[in-house]
Order: sequence, then structure tokens, then C-alpha cells
Amino acid sequence: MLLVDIHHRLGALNLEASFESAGRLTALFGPSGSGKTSLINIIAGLIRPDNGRIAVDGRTLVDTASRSFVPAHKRRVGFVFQDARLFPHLSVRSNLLYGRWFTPQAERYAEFERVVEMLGIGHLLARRPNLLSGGEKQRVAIGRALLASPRLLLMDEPLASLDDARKSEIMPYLERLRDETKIPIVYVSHSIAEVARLATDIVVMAEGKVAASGPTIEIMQRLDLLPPEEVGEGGAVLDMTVLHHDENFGMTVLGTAAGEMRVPRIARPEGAAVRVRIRARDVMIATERPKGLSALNILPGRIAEISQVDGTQVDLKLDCHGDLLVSRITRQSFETLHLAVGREVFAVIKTVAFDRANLSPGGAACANQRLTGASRCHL
Amino acid sequence: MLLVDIHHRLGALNLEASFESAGRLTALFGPSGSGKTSLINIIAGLIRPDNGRIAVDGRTLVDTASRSFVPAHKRRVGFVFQDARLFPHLSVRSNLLYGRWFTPQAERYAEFERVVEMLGIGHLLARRPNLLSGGEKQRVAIGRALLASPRLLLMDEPLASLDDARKSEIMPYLERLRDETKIPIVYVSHSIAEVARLATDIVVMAEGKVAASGPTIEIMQRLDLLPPEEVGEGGAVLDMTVLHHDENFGMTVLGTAAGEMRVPRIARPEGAAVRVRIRARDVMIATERPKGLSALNILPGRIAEISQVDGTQVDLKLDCHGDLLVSRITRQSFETLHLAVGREVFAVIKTVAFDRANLSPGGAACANQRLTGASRCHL
Amino acid sequence: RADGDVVVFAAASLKNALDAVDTAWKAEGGKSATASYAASSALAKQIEGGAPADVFISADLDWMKYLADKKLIKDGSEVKLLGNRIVLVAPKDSAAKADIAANFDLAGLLGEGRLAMGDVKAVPAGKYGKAALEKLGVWGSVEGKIAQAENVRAALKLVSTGEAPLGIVYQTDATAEPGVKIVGLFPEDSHPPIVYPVGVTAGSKNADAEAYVKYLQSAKAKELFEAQGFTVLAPVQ
Amino acid sequence: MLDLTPDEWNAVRLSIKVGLWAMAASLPFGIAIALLLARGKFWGKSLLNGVVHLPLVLPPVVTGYLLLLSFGRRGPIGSFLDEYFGIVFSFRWTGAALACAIMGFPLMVRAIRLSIEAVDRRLESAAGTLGASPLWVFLTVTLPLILPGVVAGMILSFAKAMGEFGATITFVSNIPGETQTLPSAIYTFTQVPGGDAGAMRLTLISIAISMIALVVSEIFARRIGQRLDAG
Amino acid sequence: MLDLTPDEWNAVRLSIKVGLWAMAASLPFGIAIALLLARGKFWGKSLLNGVVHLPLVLPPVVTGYLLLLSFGRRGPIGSFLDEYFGIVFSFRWTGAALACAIMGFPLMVRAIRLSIEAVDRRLESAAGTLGASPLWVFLTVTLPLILPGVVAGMILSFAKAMGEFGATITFVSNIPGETQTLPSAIYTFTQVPGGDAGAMRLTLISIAISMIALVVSEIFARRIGQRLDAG
Ligand SMILES: Nc1ncnc2c1ncn2[C@@H]1O[C@H](COP(=O)(O)OP(=O)(O)OP(=O)(O)O)[C@@H](O)[C@H]1O
Ligand SMILES: Nc1ncnc2c1ncn2[C@@H]1O[C@H](COP(=O)(O)OP(=O)(O)OP(=O)(O)O)[C@@H](O)[C@H]1O
Ligand SMILES: [Mg+2]
Ligand SMILES: [Mg+2]
Repeated sequence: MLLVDIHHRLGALNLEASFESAGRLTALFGPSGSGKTSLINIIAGLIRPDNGRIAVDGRTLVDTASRSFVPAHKRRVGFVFQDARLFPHLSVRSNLLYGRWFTPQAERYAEFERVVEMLGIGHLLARRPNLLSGGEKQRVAIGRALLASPRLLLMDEPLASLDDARKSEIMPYLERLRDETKIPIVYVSHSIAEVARLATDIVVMAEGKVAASGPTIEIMQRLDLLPPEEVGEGGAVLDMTVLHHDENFGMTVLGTAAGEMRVPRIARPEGAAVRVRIRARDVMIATERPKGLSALNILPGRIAEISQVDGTQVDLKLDCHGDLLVSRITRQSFETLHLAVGREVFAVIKTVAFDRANLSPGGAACANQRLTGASRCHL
Repeated sequence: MLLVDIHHRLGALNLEASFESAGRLTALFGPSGSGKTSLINIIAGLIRPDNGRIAVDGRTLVDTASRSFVPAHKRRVGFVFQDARLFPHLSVRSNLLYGRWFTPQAERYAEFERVVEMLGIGHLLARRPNLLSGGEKQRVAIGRALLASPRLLLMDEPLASLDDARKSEIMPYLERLRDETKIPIVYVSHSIAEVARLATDIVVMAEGKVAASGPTIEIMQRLDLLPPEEVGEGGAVLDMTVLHHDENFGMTVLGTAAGEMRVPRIARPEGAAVRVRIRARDVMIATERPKGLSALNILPGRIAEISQVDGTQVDLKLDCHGDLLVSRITRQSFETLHLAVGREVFAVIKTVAFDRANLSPGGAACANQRLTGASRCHL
Repeated sequence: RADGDVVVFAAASLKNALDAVDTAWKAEGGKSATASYAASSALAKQIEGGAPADVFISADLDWMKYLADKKLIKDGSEVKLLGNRIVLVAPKDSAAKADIAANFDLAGLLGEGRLAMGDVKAVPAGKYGKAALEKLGVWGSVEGKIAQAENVRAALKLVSTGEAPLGIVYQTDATAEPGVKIVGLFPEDSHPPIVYPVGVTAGSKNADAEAYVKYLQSAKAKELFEAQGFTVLAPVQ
Repeated sequence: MLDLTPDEWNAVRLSIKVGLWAMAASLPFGIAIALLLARGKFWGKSLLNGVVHLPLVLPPVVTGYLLLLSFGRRGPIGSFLDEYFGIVFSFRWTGAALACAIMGFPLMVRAIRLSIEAVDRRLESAAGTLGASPLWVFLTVTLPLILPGVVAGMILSFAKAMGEFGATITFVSNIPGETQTLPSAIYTFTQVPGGDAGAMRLTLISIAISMIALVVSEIFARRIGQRLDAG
Repeated sequence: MLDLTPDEWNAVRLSIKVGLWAMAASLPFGIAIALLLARGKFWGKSLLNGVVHLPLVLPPVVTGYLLLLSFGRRGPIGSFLDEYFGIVFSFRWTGAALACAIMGFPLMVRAIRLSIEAVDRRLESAAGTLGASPLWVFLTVTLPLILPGVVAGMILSFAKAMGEFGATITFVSNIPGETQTLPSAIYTFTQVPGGDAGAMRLTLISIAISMIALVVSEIFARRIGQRLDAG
């Protein structure tokens, strides 16, 4: 539970952020210079806001009204800086272990070996930071923050200069952190894929203000909030259950209100909750059930809502027995197929459209939805 | 024309890079710590290689055999560093103009206003770099390198911390640089989308060695070269011609050997060459021509090649009247549809699958292909 | 430094002579003496500041008087111990000749050069030199050509290095310095008497201090002082 | 050349002792004052800065007199320290060390201050977020980063002590075996006829000691430098 | 307090002139030597470093004698400079400036060197890739970045010149209006009984001048500091 309600002036920028995020991982999303870094600096206690209040899990970190201010070193935050900020006089190992000195024994949950292995920095431990490559520095910085076993993790574009292979080794760890240790995380990223996969809540910032905030599921459906280039990445986020695995074809069958969905095999037991992002542009519409098509997932549904994006593309919301899918098609198709609200159609989704980045274990989003009292989780 | 053939020892890393790239934009691609930055440092003249030779457009920059070494400041390279490295004592404006002092009047091709506007840094000109946000710094660094009007542009993950909106404003500029001014560019990136769009040639690095190198079209088809997480991004890159625009639906019809292809409207005149990346995972296979489907592009073709990726997915190469498409489907679909080499099928591609990142003007790749004597461009 | 040592604060120019006297005193069954050599001014101020000195030997009367006025010197212990002469010196390769008398042509001898001497306000040799030149009536003609040094040794150096063609220094220094030659001796009546007074400090608790001062006036000491070119003023005891 | 008299040996030993003590004893104050001047924002900062520079600005003799007046047996600070702590400076080697420490202080403070001002404060805030209190941040981040300046300050202080003479001889006089340091001994030689050879001999010894100290400090500094940036 | 004699006024003026010249004239050498020591790799670097520190290590009187021997009228360097360039140091204010410059030189070099060693060399290579030759890189990147050290070095040199006395008076003696700087004048006062008041008056003037210089340098340094890191 993260509560932010601050006002702070930074040169020409008027940072005015007010939101409440019930989720375990809150993504800050917004263009360059919109105040994301400044905001997490305030959360970390590195900047004292002109006025306002910040509380995490009920603990007030700063409140200008009551003049309380917890200094940075007492906040137990793990901060992954946008610039790595490694200590040049310490070896990588000492950098990693720096925060551990200040963590009470009982509260150390991050294991050194585990983190080092996950980040692939075992061979760097004896080195000095100055000779590391950009990505190596960033990984050490992530490790340093994690190994402080923080009670609040602030990550400022932590994966920006990492290759995708490395990203996909780190992301599951962050997911476990989010879901198992329940450490609240504030995560700045420009990558919708990352945000959609990791975030339970999203705060969209623009010019120092909060343009929108809410659970990931809601924000991701609002394609209008996304920058034009990222719209194709938007879409529905559904929470599903693992029904069974098809070991022969290496697939997993997920159950959803809309029907069964076949995705590449995932390593989750039967009955487990899984969260699936279905990009709007990956969902085709067919007016009759297609035959002889390589796409395995064909879900019947009803057009619930139609919105024109610009003159050329149309977004459809499909109600598939309660689950909501978003599809983006051309206006040409839209007109050719005579689509209208209420019409029964089929949503066609390729199985391979689900890469690992779109599948993440755990129904964290749902858990949060329940916390906030919303009930649209399985809508 | 970039020729690299060097060997250099850096601590534990044995950098051994030997490749020749005829293209105007050579992408360096590879995991963190694989030696990309070190390599472009050598090209820039910041590191003197233990031995080897580097030549750009016939000009030898370093040749340890003949003991020639052009010092960095005489190479006229524009270097966008992974860390921005702005001059802290100069304003943003002076940072931007720094290289201009050293550029002969006649060779200045980069216009200040144009670059500043493209990078969206007009409001920052009077500022000191230390107060800029991460993305702002990166943009100024790009501007500084461009405004030196370099004869060789080296960019080390230049867009890593930028949002996609900003990226898509910068990329066309880089494309124009590549195609119009013919400045050779070496570009380090982890993003396949960026690389596929911009690069004429790709050098894949791993542990200091060149794992593969060649024209983008070839490398992108070799899905095996891509890291597992990026495979979905791979696919065919085709050079097409603008046939006409459909102003009503805001679409452009492209001509290819395989037939017509409808993509979102692009701002290119009729007859212009366009390069299209078609992700393997965006191509569906149908054994009979689908009806009532929102996908607009349905191209008949013949299965030319089948390769199993792992037990669960299959890559098909389709020969569509000479153009080669790549499709990735599940093994389940593959078996259900009884696919085999030689079978006539339909490739189904949604129009919205082409976002701007997949469409880039100019047949740069082709031009290069011709230079190297290869003739697979319209294969 | 042993606890019973007699601590002597002496003007730095006395070092050679006094070291020899101290050695002799010890050899003849006296105690050992520890000498601290510095500028008379500094030593006087230190004694004023509570320095553990038993005996003070000043290079001029002024600083002795300064302490005596402040009741820091034992009444009646003060003795005018040594005398010295001031001389005109030139670098040893100089052809300068001078007959020091009233209104002698010092300015002409100097030419463009400067006359090196101790600071005419601060350094005893400088003060004596100025007095002598005034008495001889040549001060006015050379006043603008003086190079005042921090101490008489520095003035000597200026001459021996050829920096200054002439200088006024103590006879003791001039005879011992191979780099200079004595061009002339100032008449003793041309300046106030050059006196090195000695006295026992009021704060001294060392019973040997008096004996030491007495030994300074002994025949042996006289011999040693004269070996260094000093004249001994105090009668031998 | 090395057949020194016992007094001269004493002077050599004493000079090293005084130099080391002056350097070591002023170090904590040097760091504290440098920190205050580099980081602090308080009324009277210019004044403090001026006071720190005084020993540089004043002729050493004046500094010596001022020390004599304040730290002497009869001076206010001197008598206070004597009475309550039994610390006596006047005419002891401790006084020589005090004089040298004070004369070298502006040099030490300046060097350390320059280093402090060059520290990237973002590293300190990074340490703060990791749980280090300001004191720990200083000990584990700031101090290691300013080591080059600390080493420079120490060597300057030591070298100054090897050459300091005016303030020392004025404050604690020139008592062999107690307060006669090498420079005082050299001075004494320059004050008597025929002393040049002796002065030269002691000067060479002084140079040799300082050279050793310099070389050691340079090796040390190079190590630190390599650690901090081999980039 | 300010009813100074003409000679004293001369001493004040001369001290400022000598201090400024000593500072200005040694600056290019200071920067060059600091650069050499910080960056150079050559045989004899330790020796050069030692020589630079000599004026700190040697008693000022010895430095004065050495100056006299080498830069004096008959000294090898002095006669050479006189013959070929018409530059004369002996008994001139230029000699006082030379003595002060040399006494302040180790302080200046150390401050500048510390700053040079703190420069992020990656910025220099960035400038290189933009086409700046090493000289331009130095002028447009290194020099602005080391300004804090340069300012510190300058103020140290000036302050030292305000207090320098031993080497100056030994080298060029104490000629009112020509080589009598404030410290020499103060010295004279301290050597006569009852001169304390006069010494104090001149000392206060000397302190006042240095304070003004210090404050100006601090303001300047703060400006630079703000520009370099307001992060
Ligand atoms: N001077 C050096 N001494 C020792 N090792 C070095 C040196 N410079 C680089 N390395 C090492 O060489 C490897 C390659 O570094 P480089 O910066 O070229 O990687 P990179 O491909 O740019 O990685 P990234 O994508 O993370 O920036 C890294 O493991 C790095 O630690
Ligand atoms: N101390 C400051 N004084 C003046 N302006 C500042 C200060 N700190 C930040 N800014 C400005 O405020 C804006 C927001 O900066 P911030 O670093 O928070 O952006 P950001 O959202 O993190 O951007 P990016 O994605 O590029 O890192 C920027 O325009 C920056 O230049
Ligand atoms: Mg930021
Ligand atoms: Mg790199």
C-alpha cells in the first residue's frame, strides 16, 4: 500500500503527484522528463518535498503537515538508480554486500548466492566497478539494492540496458519478490511489456502530474493512455487458471470464462493462477469460425464496445462470457465485416503470440483488486 | 564500408572481432559484457587495439601492422556514449555546439535547429547537464554527436532510456542520415525492433567474438541467432514498392512478388521503396483461404522449408512467388494441418501487425546488397 | 638535556665560541650547559614567556634592558661580557680600498651597487653600522643604497656572493669568512660600544647558573672568545 | 657525511618525531575543518576559513609569538591546559609539534577540502538509501574517496614540519635534545662563521627524509588512484 | 590604526604587487608541473616531485641562500637571465616575487594536481571524439574542470606570499620601497623592544588583505562549484 500526495518544485517542473496504489508493484510510466526519477527520489527520502505526505504500508515516511521526516537511511529502501552509482572504491562483492551491514540479521531475506546467480555476476565479484560494462554495472546495482533486503524497492529503469535474455532471468525474481515476500516495489520503465508483466498498478505521469493511475488491468485497456508507438502493445490482461498441460505438444491449457486458451507450456502446477496479457493487435476477429488456420485459440464472444482510434483503426472490446478482450483491426476490415455492437464474432489468437513476457505466474493483480474492493478482476 | 579485424585483450575478455560490413548502418548486437562498447571504443580510437586493422570507407583508422594510428580527434567520429558524458561545466547549448568548433564549415551538415527540435531539447538549452533527467541527458548526448557532423557515427545504446514516442521521432532522422548523407553508423542496441528497422547489417557478438555477421535480411531470418526471448521478434525483412495509397481507409498498398500487402498509411510517394519486417509470429498459416477474417493480407505461397525450433514450435519458410516469408506456428497446428514441404498454403497477416517500427522508408538494405554483389534482395 | 643542566639562551652569533666554552667548563669539572641559539629578540620574548632559561646572553644591550626593566634578570647579575668591532667588507676578488674616516667616499665606492648590512632598526650590527655612518657623515649619501638583511650573517652572504660590493659586518664574521676581505675597520668611537651582556634570569632555580656566568669571565673562556675574534670586556675573575 | 654529533642526531630524530606527530595530531582536526568548510553552511564560515589560513598569511615569527602568548606557560590556553590536563607545550617537543601542526594546518585543510569538494555526493546518497547513517556514510564512502586528498594533506603537513623554523624557534626556542629540530639546527649553523658545511649536511639529511616520505606517499596515492579510476 | 608611515604604505603596496605577481607568474608553471606530475609517466618523476616540494622542506633561509646562489647577480641562472633577457632579480621587487612564487609553488602545484587527478578522464576522451585536439581538450574541458584547484592554488600562493619572509629577505634583503614587503616590515618591528604595537598594526593589515583575497576566492570557487555540481 503506497500513498503519495506531494507537491514539489524542481526548477521549471512542478511535480504534483497524488495517487494511492494498493498493489505490490507500482509502475511509473511516462515520457522522459516527466518527473519519475524525481518522484522516487522523494519516496526514497533523497529529496524532501515542498509539501505533502508519503506513506508505505501504513508507515509515514514524510509528512510536511506534521513535520515528520524519516531520513533516507532509516527507510530501508533498496534503490536501483538510473545511473548505477556503484562505489568505485569497493569491489563488486563489497558493493553487493554494502547494504547487508545495516540490515538486522533477522530481516535478511535476499540470499547472496541466489541473487548473484540470477544476475549472472558471479565472475565479476572480485572486480572494481569502473571496468564493468554498462549492463554489468546495472546488474550489480540491482544486486546491491536487493541484498540490502529492503522493505521497499525502488527501481529506476533497472533493465534498460540489459538484453532480453538477461531481463527474462531477472523478471521472475522480481515477480517472486512481489508475490512471496510482499515487498512493495516502485518500478520506472519505458517498456510496456515489462510493465504489463510485472506491475499490479500503473501510474502514468506527464509533465510532473499524474495523468492516470490504477490497476494494471484497467490502465492497459485504456489504449488512449499509451503513447502512440506503444498502442500495439496494449490490450487485455486476464487472470486465468492452469487447467492441464499438453506434454505432447508442449502446451498449457488455461481456463477462462471465455473458454480454453492454449499457450506455450508454462511451469506452473494445475490449478495455479496465471496472468496473461493479450495484445490488442494479436487478436483477430472472424465472423465465422475459421477452418484450417494455424491459430489454435478461437474464442466466441460478443462485441461490447467500439471505439475509433484514428480514421484508420478501430478498437473492439469483446465480451467473451464475461472476460474482456481487446482487439485492434483496420477500419477497412471493420467495414468489410459489418461489425457492430452486439454482434457475435470469434476472437482468433495465435498460440505463439504468447511469448514468456506475456505470461506471468500469480494473480497478483486480482489480489489487489480484492484489496481495493473492486470486483472487475474476472469481469 | 566498415572493415574491422582486430584482436585486443581486456582483462579476462579476449576481444577478437573480424567482420566486414558493406552497409551504411551496422548494428552490434549481443548480450551484456560481450564487448560491444569495447569494440566501438576501438573504432573511435579511444582504445588502441593490441593488433589488427580498422578501415572506414577505405580510410585506414588503425593498422598495427603498418603502425598507423589516426588519433581520436582526427577521426571525425560522433560518439554517443552509453553513459552520456556531457560536459558538466557547459550549458546544454554549449555541449551541443562543442563539436562544431572543430568541424570545417563546409562539412557541417547537421542543422542545430533541426536536431534540437527532433530531440525535443529546445527548452533545455540554457540548463546545466547535471540537473537533466536520464532521458534528457541521453538526448543531448545524441545531439552533441550529431552536431559534430561526423563522418562516422558510433551510437552505444542511444535510445535505451527513451520512451517509444521519443524513439520514433529520432529513428527517422537516423534513417535519413543513413540513406541521404551516407554517414556510416555503428549502432549498439538490445532491441531487435530498433535493429531490424535501422540496420542494414548486423554483427552478432558473444563473449568478445563475432558469432555472426551479415546483411540484416539474412541475419533476421536466422531465428537461431536470436536470444530465446527475442525469437518472436525475428522474421522476414522484405523490400517492397509503394503501389498506391488508400486515403479512405488510411492505408498504403505495397507491391511485392508475393502479391499486394496492405499496411497502415505511410508517408512515401508512389513508387518509393519500403522495407517491411514481418515477424514470424505475426504470420499465420491457413490451408484454405479464410473468409470473414479481419486480417487483410492473405498471400498464397508454397512451403519451402520446415524447421523445428524445439519440440513445440515449428518455423516455416514460405516461398510466395519469390519473396520469402517466415512463419512460426505450434507443432500442434503443424500436425493438425498436415503441413509438408511443397504444400500450397496461405500466409495470413494482420495489417495492424505492422506498426511504424516495422516499416521504414528506403531500400537501404537492397542498395547494400547490390554493393556486395549479392542478389537475394528480391528473392 | 639532563635536568641539572644550565640552560643558556644565547644570541646565535655566539654559537662557535660558546660551544667551545661550554665544553671547556664541563671538562674542568663544571656542569653541562645546554645552549639555545636564536635571535636575541626571540630569546628575550621567550624568557618573558616563561622559558626555562638560566642564563641569557644578548647580542646587544637593548634586549637585556628589556628584560631587566621587566624584572626578569636577577639584580646585579648583569655583566658586559664581550665586545666586537664592525668592519667594511668586500668580496674577496674586489679591488675596493677604503680609508674609513669622516666623509669618506662610500657612495663612490658603491657605485651602482648596494651596501649590505643588518637591518638598521632591528639587527644590532645594522644599528651600529648606521650609527657609525651617521657619525662619519656619509649616511645621507648612501641611505638609499642600503640592503638590509635579516641578520648580519645574511648581510655577509650578500657580500660573499658578490651581490653587494660592500657590506658592514662584525669583525668576528668577516675574519672567518673566506669569501670576503676586510676593506676597513670602523673607529670604535664612531658608534655606541658593541656589547654582549650576560645575565642570570630571575626565574632561574639552578644554583650553577652563577658559576657558569663566572666561568664565562675566566681566563680560559677569554682565550676561547678571543680565538673567535671577540674582545672580552669583563675583567677576568 | 653522516658523522653527526649527538645533538645533531637528536635533531634528526626529533624532527621526524615532531613531523609525524604534527601530521597525525592535526589530521582529525584537518578532516573535520575541511568537512565543515566544504559542506557546512553556517554563520562565520568565512571567519573560520580566514583563521585556518592565518598561519600561512602571518610571518612565522608572528605565529610563533602568538603561540607563545597563548600556549605559553603564562598564556591563557597554555596555563589552562597545564592546570586541567597536565599538557605543557612551552619549550617541549610537544610545543614544536604544535607549532609545526599549526603551520601545516592550512595546507592540510586545503588539500582535504579540495578532495571533499570533488566527491560525487550521489554516491553518498546511494549509501544512505542502503541504510548507512551519516557517520557510516562518511567512514565507508566519503573517507575512502577523499584518501588522495588526505594523503596529500598529510605529506604537505609532514614536509612543512621538516622545513618549519620561524614559528618553532620563536615559540619553543632552540634547545638541543628538546626543541631543536633540523631546521633550527640548520639555522644555528648559518649564524656562525664556517657553519655552511654543517648546514649543508643537515639540509641534505632533511631532504633525504622528506624524499622518502614523498615517495612513500606517492606509492600510496598511486594505489588509491588505481583503485578509484582505472577507467 | 591606519596612520602608516610612507615606508609602511610602500610595504603594503609592494606586498600586494609581489603577491599578485608571484601568484600570476607561477600559475602557468604550476599548471604545467601539476599536469606532468598527475599524468606524466617519465623517468625522474619522483625527482621532479621532490624538487617541487623542496621550498616546503627547506628552512626558508636555506631557500633564500640557494636563490641567491643561483639567481643572484653572479649566479649561473641570474647572470644568464641578466645577459640575455635583461631580467635582474637581485635587490628588486621581482626578486621578492620570485622568492614568494617559489615558496608558494609546492602549495599551488599540489592543489592543482589534486584537482587534475579528480578529473573524469572520460570527459576528455569524449571531447577528443568530437574533434578537439589534446590542447583544445585541455583548454576547454580539463582547465574548466580543474578551476577549483587552480583557484585554491592561487589563493594559497598569494597567502603564502603575504606571509613569506625568510627566503625573501635572504635573497633580496629588506629595501624599503623596493623589496620591503609587509612580513619584512613586521619582522623589523618584532626585532626591536617595544615594536609590538607596530608589528600588530601591520599584521592586521596583512590579515585584512588576505581575508579579502580569501573571500573573493571563496565566492569565485562557490560559483564554479555550483556550475559543476548542483546535483
Ligand atoms: N579495461 C578493462 N579491463 C578489464 N576488463 C574490461 C575492461 N573493459 C571492459 N572489460 C570487460 O570486458 C567485457 C566487455 O565489456 P563491454 O563494455 O565491451 O561490454 P558490452 O558488450 O558493451 O556490454 P553492455 O551491453 O553491458 O554494455 C566486460 O565483461 C567488461 O567487464
Ligand atoms: N534539481 C533540479 N532542478 C531543476 N530541474 C530539475 C531538477 N531535477 C530534475 N529537474 C528537471 O525535472 C524534470 C524531471 O526530471 P526527472 O529526472 O524526474 O525525469 P524522469 O521522468 O526521470 O525522466 P527520464 O525518463 O528521462 O529519466 C526534468 O526536466 C529535469 O530536467
Ligand atoms: Mg529518470
Ligand atoms: Mg556497453
